[in-house]
Formats: sequence, structure tokens, C-alpha cells
Amino acid sequence: MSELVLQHGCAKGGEPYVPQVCRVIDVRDQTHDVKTIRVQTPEGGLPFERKPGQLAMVSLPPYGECMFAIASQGPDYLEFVIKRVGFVTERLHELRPGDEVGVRGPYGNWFPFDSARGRNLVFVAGGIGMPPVRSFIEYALEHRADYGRIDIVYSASTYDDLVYKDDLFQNWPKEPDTHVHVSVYHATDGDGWSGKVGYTAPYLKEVFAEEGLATDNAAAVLCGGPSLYRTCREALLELGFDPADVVTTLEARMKCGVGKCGRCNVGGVFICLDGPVFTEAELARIPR
Amino acid sequence: MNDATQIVRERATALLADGTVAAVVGWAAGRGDHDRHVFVARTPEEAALLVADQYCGALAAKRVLSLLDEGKIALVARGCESRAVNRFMADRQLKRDQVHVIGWPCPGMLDPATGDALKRCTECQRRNPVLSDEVVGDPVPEPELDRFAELERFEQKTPEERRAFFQDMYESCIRCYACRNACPCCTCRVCFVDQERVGWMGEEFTADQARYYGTVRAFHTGDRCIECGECQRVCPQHLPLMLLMHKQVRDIDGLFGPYPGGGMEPEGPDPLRTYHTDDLEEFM
Amino acid sequence: MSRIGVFVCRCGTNIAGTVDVDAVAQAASLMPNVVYVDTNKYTCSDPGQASIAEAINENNLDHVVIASCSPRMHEALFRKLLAEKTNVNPYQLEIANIREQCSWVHKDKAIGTPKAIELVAMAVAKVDSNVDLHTTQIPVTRRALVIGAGIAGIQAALDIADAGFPVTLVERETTIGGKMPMLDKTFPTMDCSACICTPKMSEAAAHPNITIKTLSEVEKVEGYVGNFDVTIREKAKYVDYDKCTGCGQCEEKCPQRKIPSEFNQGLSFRTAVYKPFPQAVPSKSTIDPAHCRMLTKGTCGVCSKVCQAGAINYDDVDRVTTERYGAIVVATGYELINWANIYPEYGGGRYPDVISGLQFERLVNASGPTEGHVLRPSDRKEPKTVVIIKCVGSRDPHKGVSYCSRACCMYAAKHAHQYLDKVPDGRCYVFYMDVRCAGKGYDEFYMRTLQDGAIYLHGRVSRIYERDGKLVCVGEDTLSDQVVSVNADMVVLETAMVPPEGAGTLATTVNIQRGPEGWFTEAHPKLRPVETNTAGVYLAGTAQGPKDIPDTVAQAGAAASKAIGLLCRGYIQSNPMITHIDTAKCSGCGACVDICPYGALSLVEMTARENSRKVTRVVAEVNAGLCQGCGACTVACRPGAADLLGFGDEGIMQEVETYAYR
Amino acid sequence: MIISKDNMGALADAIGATQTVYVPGTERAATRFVAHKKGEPVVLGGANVRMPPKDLLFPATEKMYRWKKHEGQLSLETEAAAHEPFTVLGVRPCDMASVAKLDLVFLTKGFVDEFYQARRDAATFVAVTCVDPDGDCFCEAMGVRLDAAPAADVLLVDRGGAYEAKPQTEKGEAAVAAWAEALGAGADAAAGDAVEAHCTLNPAAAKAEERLRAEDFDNVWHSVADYCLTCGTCTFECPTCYCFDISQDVRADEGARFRCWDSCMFTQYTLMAGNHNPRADRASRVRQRFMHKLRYFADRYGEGLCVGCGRCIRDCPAGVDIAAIIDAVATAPEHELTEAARTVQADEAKKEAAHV
Amino acid sequence: MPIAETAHEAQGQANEEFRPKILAFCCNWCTYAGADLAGLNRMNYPADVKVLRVPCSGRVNPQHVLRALQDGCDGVLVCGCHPGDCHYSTGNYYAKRRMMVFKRLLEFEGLPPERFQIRWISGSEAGKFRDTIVQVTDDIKKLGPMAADEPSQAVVAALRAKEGEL
Repeated sequence: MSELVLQHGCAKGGEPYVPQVCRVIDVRDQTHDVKTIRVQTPEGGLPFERKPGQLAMVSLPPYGECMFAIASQGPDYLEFVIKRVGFVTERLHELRPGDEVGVRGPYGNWFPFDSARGRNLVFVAGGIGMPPVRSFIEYALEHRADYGRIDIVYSASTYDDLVYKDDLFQNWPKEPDTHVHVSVYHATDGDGWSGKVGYTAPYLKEVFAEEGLATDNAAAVLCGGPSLYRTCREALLELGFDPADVVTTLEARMKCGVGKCGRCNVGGVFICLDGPVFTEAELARIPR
Repeated sequence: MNDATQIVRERATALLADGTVAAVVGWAAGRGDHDRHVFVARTPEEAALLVADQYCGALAAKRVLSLLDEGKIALVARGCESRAVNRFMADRQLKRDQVHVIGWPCPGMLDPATGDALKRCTECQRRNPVLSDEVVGDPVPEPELDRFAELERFEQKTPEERRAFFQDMYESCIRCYACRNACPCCTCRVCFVDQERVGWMGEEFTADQARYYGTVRAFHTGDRCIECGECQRVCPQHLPLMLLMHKQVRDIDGLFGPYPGGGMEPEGPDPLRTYHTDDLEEFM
Repeated sequence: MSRIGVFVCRCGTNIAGTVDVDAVAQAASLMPNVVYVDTNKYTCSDPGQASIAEAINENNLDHVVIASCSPRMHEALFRKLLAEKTNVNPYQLEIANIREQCSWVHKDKAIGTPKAIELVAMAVAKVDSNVDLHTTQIPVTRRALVIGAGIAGIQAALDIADAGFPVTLVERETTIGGKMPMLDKTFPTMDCSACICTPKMSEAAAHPNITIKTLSEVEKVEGYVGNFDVTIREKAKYVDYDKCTGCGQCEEKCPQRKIPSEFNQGLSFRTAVYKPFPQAVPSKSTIDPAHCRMLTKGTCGVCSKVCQAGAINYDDVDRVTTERYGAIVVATGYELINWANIYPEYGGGRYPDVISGLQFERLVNASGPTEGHVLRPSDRKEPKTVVIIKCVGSRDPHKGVSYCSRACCMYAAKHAHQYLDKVPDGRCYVFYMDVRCAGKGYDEFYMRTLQDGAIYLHGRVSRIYERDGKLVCVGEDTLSDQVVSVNADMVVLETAMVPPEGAGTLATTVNIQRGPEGWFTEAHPKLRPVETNTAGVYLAGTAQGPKDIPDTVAQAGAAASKAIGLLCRGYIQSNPMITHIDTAKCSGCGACVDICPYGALSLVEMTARENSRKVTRVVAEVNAGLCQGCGACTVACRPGAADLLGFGDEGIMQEVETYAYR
Repeated sequence: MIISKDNMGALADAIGATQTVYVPGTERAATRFVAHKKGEPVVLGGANVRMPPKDLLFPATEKMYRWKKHEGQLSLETEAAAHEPFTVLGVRPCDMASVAKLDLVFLTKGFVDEFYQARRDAATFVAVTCVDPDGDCFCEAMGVRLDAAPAADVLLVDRGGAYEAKPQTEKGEAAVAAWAEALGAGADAAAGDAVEAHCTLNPAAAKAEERLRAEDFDNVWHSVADYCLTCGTCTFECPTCYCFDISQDVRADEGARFRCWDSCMFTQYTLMAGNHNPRADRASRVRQRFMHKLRYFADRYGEGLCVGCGRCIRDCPAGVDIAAIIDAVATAPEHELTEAARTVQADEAKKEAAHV
Repeated sequence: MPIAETAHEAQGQANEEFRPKILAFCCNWCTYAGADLAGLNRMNYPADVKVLRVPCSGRVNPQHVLRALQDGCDGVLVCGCHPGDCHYSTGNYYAKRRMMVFKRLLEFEGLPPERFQIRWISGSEAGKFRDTIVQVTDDIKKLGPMAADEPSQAVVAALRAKEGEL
């Protein structure tokens, strides 16, 4: 088994701060506060090629700019999953097909889909941590033969907060040797959820025990909020994963996207440029 | 070692040793001979580093607010610090039993670089603490001075001259926000300047934005100003910020007075948070 | 992005005459996020409204600007339209006033058109920052509380109870009735005060919808209009009212007999277990714990022995209850100014024959201490010369109060009339400042008093002193410009009405304002005379200011009708355009609390996760039932944590900048 | 080429004939590099200017692009990055070292910042050796020599009454040649030996960097946070602080996005949507600033970010003293290792074991 | 406040063409009603003032006023009910205090008093509303655009010479 290698983006000249105008072609509600938005160039093309895990800055004049993981790339569009948390995302939620936004990127590195070939993959995500992970899942399913068994462990606060329900319950389970495990933290009568109720980390261990999963020749991909990240990281290491086989994507306030403005600096690393994807082995060397 | 330093150290040591307080806020020496900075002593050993002499220019009071989680805090308080404590209480940021005030009648502070009296001390009217749990040393005579003298001289200028003056001033402001961060009236969790959403202020460094910041900050603090002069002391550009504060304090005194200033009482409401039906009318 | 529709009204030629409506529409179509523009001949007409609704629904609009007449005219109408005929939130509407403030005040399209465009641009900018607001219906507890059981409180309680709603009538004395039963006759008709008042008292006591709580005070009021949680302390009476038959045996045997009677204004005595007057309601005895030997010294127990009903209970305690009411009527009445303290020149209380008007009422009353004979207190002789002094304390800002107490002019005339009636050979002098007799039959009554022989002297009495058994009243008759000195046998002071003790505390408890003189303040002196600034709290009688009985009763009816209106509706529609606190920004300084005239803001502790840490801190909270949406707190709030929904900082900023930049 | 100190005004006039020349002066309540006005005297010695030359390459506010919406169509228009040539005369070695560090930030590691590059290309830096470091200067401890400025195009070596102009780049060669032409022979004779000077303040920076790599100094950061105001004075006056924010000026349907200086000392700096702030407390911001200066930058670019100019010490309203902090770190009793350091140690031990 | 390089030219041209931009914050219950009444009575007044409706003069934030003056308005007018007549009983008293202090502060910084005015106009005072608009417009027209307030170079130079800079 070869080591997971994170590759970094190539230099991009010209005007790294200036977006290109894109048109919104599709807006869909995922949950009460999450929407997916698809954009393409005014000519109907793909704004740019991205690799799974990379970021892009979406700007909405006159309101502002926000960095998002690119959840998905279609033949002629990019898809973002946007949770309403602040002023700009509130406005982004008002977008409708035909509206124009600015998009710049891609920024950052990507998931080690090359060096992970041949391995089993375990995806662990919570809430709005799914979209970045999804880009890798999508890639792995497109190149299904290149990878071993795929397990997706996904949780959210409530049933409503689960994003990409179609994929979770319809599409992905149909893929060969692909297993989707979903739990919610809180269930109430009539919310439509009849499955597992519980937090992600214990559920993850349960899944490993029940399905008899092994950690050798596996790679884990982790993304979620601070407490989910902390608990699941520990769970994965307890299950026997080597820190070098666990990759995660980080989030920070970003402005420039090209490793200049200093905002997402953690130790010697700029998340927007050197990240957002890191292995646990790398993160261990970065100060808090 | 001067007397005040001696007593402050003894008292701080005692208060820390018997658990009366969790920390003592005062000053300690820096690298240079006369360098002093605010210092928080949390152990009797650290208390031995406290200094109370004529070079302790910084207003120590505001530090208390960030230490409240640690327990009861002792503060070495001159006139200005004690007024700041009143200010915090009036702004409901502090309760009297959360702070132990070691009053220190202020001898007046000197600039460590030049040895001249600090401006904020030459304009001070109340050197003795206005509240305290104990006092270090004897009361000092309160200086008799007209703190508005500079303001009145300034008001003699024509409006055009004043416009020119403030244009210069606001072009010089680097918007480091030291005045805000040092001010005992500025205890908002989120300052209006940091609110992108409403867009009170733009982030660009222009005289216009600085004027907006300076004027609105002055207005926000005007009716509560304790006239410690710390804003002016901390300004790296040495801008005469107290002019705006004195202007408002004197106006409020004249319009709705008598008004001794914002730090004299431990509770409000402050002049702009109350009214009288027979308030002066100067618009008609 | 938002989809704004702009509808420009021609209003026939009202607008179109001086504003080029098509040009406005054309300009509006280029404004940010405007996706639909239309013009209408009469927007407010049924077809006009229908076309707007249709356009909104067909074009998927989510914000609406109507450029038409003043929002004060049709804002409510258009909001209703949005609510009923479209999916757009009714608060996603702004109205550009291009009629009253544009077309009607300009003569020239060259001036009116650009102005109308700017007004529309401002409205478009503002509407884009509007958020959906929702009114909620808050159910009203269909019960009323009346505080104070004088004639005002009784009348209000009866009116509300007659309308079918339960009423609790709270009185801090041992009987309801207040001041009116103490009066002898009422001017100008001279009918017996007690005869018209006590039936009302009995009616209240017997009314199935009225619960009377005497010796009770309101301790705490929480909640807001429709749902006030009121805590009432009913003091220990030491007599079980359920058992007491009101027979009066206890009173007869009580050894404590020298307690000045409050009802008779100290002109007679009562016992420690007592009923203040025979017609008191409830008609039960009460033990006065301050004077009862059993309760003060622990020895006696006579009343307990004589009471056949076994109603005496020396171990009685205060009862504190909390109940919910939908409306509150405050009818706490007045007190007479304590003249003895402020008029040393009138003897300061040293002369027993210098009495107040209310004492005189008791003297001339057939059931009073003298059984209706005018006998002066000192020696029980009939006074042959009586001086009546008006405006004692009233209209005298240096000693008393600056206002006119309104009832005393008639009251003085009545006293003169009654005295001359009972003592035909007596002489009566009335010192007055003015004679104000505006009222039905009032001036006629005054004239009759003059005919009766009362001598009216214009001036104040400067001094009263005793000489040879006479009270010498020295004053000035300003009409003849002479110093007058009258040797009187008795002097009656017509003293000022002042707010009763405890009015300040009650104002704080109920959260209503008081004016500089201490009377409760009405919401508007002309248009809302019985409402207060706290919704659901109404004023009746002299609690609001001095007035006579007819005015008091009329106002009580008005207050009752307001309360009935609220209770009948059964719910209140909450106004959504109120203050909202962003707790992330709030530092708990309480500036908003200090300035809110409605007491709608309070500081509460909040626990939240902040930066992965659990933090407990103090923040402001808005009571949606109390906030009226004035927005004064939003300016007092330096960080802008308090913002007014519907007129938010952001929305106003949008308007300001849009105008400034254009 | 030797130029008398009295001739600096003339030199500035000569350069000013074809381009803007910035010289030490006073403007907006501070000494800083100001545009030279013809005929005014120019003095290069004495105390260094309070505001570093950073804003000439990286202005406090700089427009990046404009956007416009017309009839619902969004269009973008980039700001021209090109810049007129200019000269900065009299830059001290510390400030010159800072320019080299800014070059690393803006011109390397993948993306090139076009706006910075345009100004950098347009600039000719004329440095001057430093002969009067004051008590707060400690550039030597940070690896800067008082008598050298490798990043400058021309170095003026102080030789008593005159400067010797040493071109160090092609641009410098051309400049000096042009000066010689403009000032005549320029053979000002009165040149003595190069004046030598040294800092009196020498904090143990290397030791501090080494220890910061391995140990936690939370107590140091907390004690500094006990008096630091977290204002922006140090970062705005710092010649190497380069953090910026991107914001915009909106006027109805059009606007400009610009970048402006930001400070890691500000609470808002790391505040994320939804009000989460990874560096909400003062100590973590103090830590970030000094760790970035003394260690993180070195981790990334191989050299520290502090040039020892002493500005932040001189002007700090609260008395925060980076030199004292460096010494505090260097001389502190041994601390517990950081988690990161432990990981590194463990890895190395593992590798060694494997090797054996 | 905006710096116009051509400030003095602007002033020169002002007399004929200058259309001032004046923003009037009017409380809903009194002044706005008074303005409506002026319309009903077909009173005529200059169109240079635009009314911004607020619920109460107590809602007017001095920060909005300063922003308006900085962003391009030549004058700001704040109107409310007469003291004692506030629909919310107290709003205009607070407004009065705030505006008095803030206005003095702006004037201290050199703002001509006419650029920021405060008036109490009741719902029945349509005439007063008209007169106020006429007078304020006139005041601002006399002053010229905001840029005309820019201090002349001579004053700046003299001040610097005298004060040695701040």
C-alpha cells in the first residue's frame, strides 16, 4: 500500500483575485437552511476544472464573497452547497436560476484520489461536512473499479439536516459494494426518520464492529464541525487507522484564496493554499 | 523603592495569599528604566513585581473586565481607574463585589521618554480615587485647573479652520482602534465599525471613514466619558482626541447639567439615556 | 436574488398630472433587482388591486413597491392584499409617497418626475432589505383586575362585570367605597352621597362576576396586555369572613375604644375590632393588628369569646395569590394634602377648630359624630362665624401643588350652603382665588350660595391665630385692597387633592408613568385619555388627575369599555414591527432597558455556546407584548444589537445611501 | 560615486525630474516616505521614519476590480495593475530587508500578486546604511546588517559627510549612471571611512525560534495578553506585516472591490460567518502574531518575519516589547513540549528505529 | 466629507444650477402626517428635500445622519412631534438630547449649522412643514454643495504654519 500523497495546485498567473461572471442554472433546497446552487459560464460551459476537494470563492455583488468547497462538478457546471449562516449566505439563498454571480478558483489542494487507488474508502461526515467529502465520493463512484469497498458514515442533527438525501437513500446504495450508514442526533415523531439515532463517533465504531470492517488497506476521509471532527478523529485512530491514512478538510475564514492575506494561516500553513485537505499525520505537526 | 510600590506589593501579596482575590491588576516594569506596563499578578511571587510610581501611565482598569472569570479581582486604582470602575458598573459590565479597589491617590504621571507630565494627568481633576476598599497613602490635593481651556481656545477658530484641522486629524488617523480598545466606555461586544452587514463604515483607509469612526465613537462615549484621557495617550499618532470628549462633556453640562462626568456615579442613566420634559430647546 | 415588483399609480390625474408616471416606471425597471414594473390608473381600486396580485403571482415577485399615495392612507390595505391574495409577506411592501409628498406639492412634471423616481429608488432599496415579519395572535385572558375600589373602581368593575367578564376588585382599606361614602351631600343636586354610593357598593359585593379583595395590595405584575400575571397580597384580617355575620357583638365588647376613626376623619373613635361604618362592604369586622391587645400584648381575647360564629382567628396570616388577568384598570384615587405640615400659619394643626373639608363633611352628616349638627370639635358648640379657605395647597407651587384640584370650588360652595342652611344665623366667609364652576348646574349652585348669604372675599388668608377664644383669620380682600380680619369660630380648609401614598410604587409595579405631580399619565391627553402607555392598563377617576364625581364615573365607564373591548375580542394581534435583540452583539449594558417607555426590555441571563465554550452572560430581551415599536432603544444601543424590525438600521441605511449616491 | 550629504536635495530633485521620488519626511502626523517637492532639503540620517515604506508597494487601500450591473447584467472590470516608475530614497537596511520578505509573500508560492508586482517592478530602492540605531533597534539580532541592504537597487554607504552610492542591480546601475549625469561629475570629495554602528539591543532570536518550534509558551502569551490592547498599531507600523482584507465600496448598482490592511490583533480578523471565532481571546491573537513573526513565517519561507526595526516597541501604547518577549522565550525555564513537537520527535525516533 | 478637487468651481456654478440634495427624517405620526396635509392642501414647496419615514424621531440614529452627509447629501433635516406630543410619549425627548449633542459635535468639527437641522412639526402644521422645507432648501442653496465647505488651501497653510500641524 503506497502512502497517501496530497498534491498541490499549480501556479496560476494573471489576476488571481478577479472572479469570472457565472450564471446560476439551478437552485435546490437541501434542508431548511441549506441549498445547492449550480453555476456555469454565460456561454453555458464549465467555469473551470476542479479536482475533488478544491475550493472556490463565490461572490455576489454587492453583498460580498464567500469560500466554499466545490461539492460537485458536472459536464458544464459547478455545484456548491450553501448553508445559511451569515449575511452573504443569506443573500446567496435568494439566488434563482438566471441570476449572476462571480466565481473564482479553484483554490487549494485535493483529496488523494490517485494515491488512494486500490484501497477501501471510509467517508465520515457530519451535517454540512458532506459536500466537500461528496466530491471525493462522486469521483470514487465514477471510477468505481479503482477502489475497494466504500463505506459512507453520515450524520446530522435531525433528519431534515441531512443533505443529498437522494444520493444517500436512492443512488449510492445502488452502487456496487457501496454502503451508506446514516444516523441523526435527534429524532422526533413524524419527522420521517426511522433509522439510527446517535452521535457519529460511537456510530462509526458500531458500523466497524457490525460490518467487520478492517483498517488495513483503507483510507478514511473526515469532515465535520469541531466536536464531530475531534470525536471521530479519535474514533478512527482507536479503530486502528494510521494518522497518515486519515485525511480531513479544514475550514477557516478566507479572503484572498491564494495564500497571501494571512487570514487562514495556521502555523506555517495557509489553509486556502496548502489545504484544505490534510492528513492527520500532517495536522499533528501543525500547532493548534 | 517608593512607598506606594512597597505598600501595593504588601497589600497585593496579602490579598492573594489569603485568597481574597484571584488576581491583582497594577503595573510592572519593562525593559527600559522607565518602561511600565499593566501587569496582572496572580501569585504572591508575581505581586513582588508590581510597581506604583510616576511612570505608570497606562489606565489599568479595563483589564479587570477580562479577568472576571478568574474570581474577584483587585485593582490598584487612581482617580481615573476608580472612575472607570464606576463606569463599568453603570454599564453593567461589573458588579461592585467582583472588584477590590486598592485606592492610590495619584501623584500625576510622567512620560517615560521625556520626563514631562502626561497630558492626561495635566488635565485631570480628580486624582484621588472616587471609590475604594482601601487606600494606599494620603489623599493628594486636587489640582485646580480649567480642563476646557484648550477646548475654548479651539472654539475660537473659524469653522473653516476647524474643518481644516479635523480634515488633517482624520487623514492622520491610522484606524488602529487603540483609542477604542483602551477606552473604559468601549465595552461593546461588537463595535459598530465591525458590522459589515449594516455597513455603518467602509473598511477603506480614508479620511472620510476615519471621520465617521472618530465622530461616532466620540458620540457613543461622549455622555459617559470619564475623562481619563487614555484614548489620547494611546494614540500612536498623538491625535487630540480629548477635544471631542471635552466638547461633549462641557455641552452636556451646559445643556442638561450640572454634569460632573461619566465616572462619578456607579449607576446611570447617563445624560443621553434620560430626559427632562423641560429640557432646553435650541432648534427653533 | 430578490425579485422586486414596482407598481406606479396614476391616481387618475392626481399623480399623473405632475409626474410622468411612464418615465417613473421606466426608471424603476432599471433599479437593482427590479424585475417587474407596471402602472395603474387607480391602484387602490378593486381592479387595480387584482392586477397587482396577478402580477405578483405570475412573476414570482417577493418584494413589492407601490408608488402611490401616502402609506398612511393605504399601507394597511395593500398589506392585506399581499396577505390574502399572494404568497408575499405583507411586510415585504414599501410605499413611495408620490402623491401627497410629490405630485400634489409640485406643479411641474420636470420637477415632480425626478423626485418621484428618487422616492421610488429609496423604497426599492429599502424593500430589498426587508425581512418577512409575522403577526401572531396572543390570546387574552378574559378577566379584569380593578385596582382601587372607590366610586371609580366600583363603577368600572360593575361595567366590566355586567359585560360578562369576571372582575377582581382590589382595595387596600377594609371596605370598598373610597372617599364617596364619607361625603354628606353631592353638589349641585344635594343628593345624599351615601344614599347613591352604598347601593353601588352592595351591587358590587353581590355581583356574581365580581370578587372583592379588601385589605389587599398588588405586589407584582408580570406579563403584558392580555396576560398579566398579578400577585396580590391579601393582608390578615384575623376574622374569618366566611363565618363572620357582621353582627357587631365583638365591636361592642372590644376594650380598645380610643382609636381615632379614619372614616370620621379623627372626629370620633372606633374599636380595635371594627367595621369602619355601618354600610361597609364587605359587611364584616376586621381586627386592626396595630391596636388589638391580643395581637400586640397577647392578652385579651374578648372578641373571640363573644363571637358566636367563632370567626375570630388571631393566627390569621397574609394570603398571597397570583392570578392572570387580561386587562387592568387603575383607580387608586386621591388623598387630601397634609396641610398641617405645610401651613404653619394656619396653626399647623394646633387649633382643633381648623378642620379640613372632609372633616366638615363628617360634621354635617347625619350619621357622623355629631349626628348632623354643626358643632365645632373643640367644645362642641355651634360656630356662629365660619371661614372657608379655598385653594389650600392647590395652585400654590411654593407650598403645595401647582395645579387646580377642580372639585373644591363647588365643594366650598356646598359647605357654605350647608352651613348656612343648618345655622341660619351664622355668618360664612369664603376666601377664594377664583371661582371655577364649569359644569351642569354648577354656576347656578354657586349663585344660590351667594344668595344664601355667603360672603366671598378674593384673597388668601395669610395667618390664623387664636385670640379670646376666636380664630382670627387675617387675609386680604384684593378687590377692595384692604386687609381683612375675621374672628371665626371655625375654619374649614378646602385642601388640595394629591396622589395617594404608594402611587409611585404602584406605577413601578404596573409599569405606568406618572406626571411631575405624581398623577398617572394617560397615553394621550386628548385622544387616549383613559389608556396608558402600557397596553391593557387603563385609568379611571382621580388616579389620573383631580376630578369630581360625575367625571370620575364617566371616566370609569370609559376605562371599562376599553377593557371590555379588549376582553371581548379575546386575542390581541401582535405588532411585528418591534425591537429585536441580536444577542451575539448584546453586551448587556442595559441602555435599552433604561430608556424604554413601555418596560418592554429587560436583562436576562443567557447560556450559549460561543467559540466552543459554554458561556453564560446577561443580554437584553424584548417582551413582544409590551414593545410598541418606537425604536428609541435602537439608537441607545451602541453596537446596534437592538434593531427595529421593519425600520431596521440596514433598511434605513439603504434608503440613505440610495438617495445620497443618486 | 560619492555624493555629499548636502547634495541629497539636489539628488532628489534630479531623480524627481522624471519620476516621483519618495524621501523621509513628515506627513499626516508621522514621519514617513513622502513625495519629494523640488527644492526642499533631504536628510537621510537620524531616527528612522515611523511609518515604513511598505505602503509604497502595498497601499493601505488598493482597488482590485470594479463591478457593475446594468439591466440585470453583471460585468467586471479589472483595475490596471501597471504603475509609473518611482524611486524610494533613503531606506534603512531593516526596511529594505522587509521589502525582501514582502517579495516572498506576494511573488512566490504559487500565485503572483499582480498589484504588488506592478509596484515592485516600478520601484527603485535606494537604501542607506544605518549609523544611528536607537535603544529599541535590534535588527542585527534578526540577521540584518546595518551596513548592507542586499535587496536595494542602490546602497548609499555613509562616509561621514558624504554617501558613496553603490549600485547593486541593473536598475541600480542605470540609476547611478543617470545621477552622475544629472549631478555633474559628482566627485564630491569629502568622503571619509564608512561609518560603523551597531545595535545595543540584541535579543536571542535564534534561540527563541528554536525553542518556539518545540515548546509551548502559553504563559508568555497570556502575560503579554494581560496588557496588550490588541490594537493595530504594531501591525500597521510593522514593515513586514502584510495581512489584508478584501472589502468593497458599493454605490447602487456598481461597486469596487478593494483590499485593505488588516491586523491579526483584531477580533474580526478570524471571525467566521455564524459568529465562530477560532481566535476569540486576546492571548491566542498575541500568540499568533509573535509565532507568525518568529516561527511560522520561517517554517514557510525559511526566514523569520521580524527585521528588528523596533517600531512596534517604540509606538506600542501598552508597552508590548517584542525584544523582551524574544528574550523571555529564549531564557524561560524548560517547558513542556508542544503536541506538534512531540509528534515530530516520535516520528524521528520511529525513523531512527527503522534505520537501525 | 467628500473631497472635490473642483470645490470652488462647483461653488461658482452653484447659484444657477445647484440642486441641493436634502434628506428629511420624518416621524410617522406628526411630521409625516404634516407633510401629507401639506399635500392635501396643495401647498407648493421645493422638490430638493426627500422624506424618509421613520416611526419616531427617537428612531433616527445620528449615525444615519452622518452617513447621509458623508455620502452625498448636502443637508439633513430631522423632524418629529413637538415635545410632549410624541406618539410614544418619550421618543422625541431622547431625540432632542441626542440631536442637540450630536449637532454641536458636528458643528465643532466645522459643519455649517444649516446642514443639519432639527424641527418639531405636528400633524396639523402643514404650513410649518412647507415653510421649513422652503427655508432649509434656501439655507443649503446659499451654502452650496458639500464640497464647497472644503477649506481653502490658504486656510490650511495658515493653520499649519500657526499650529505646526495638529
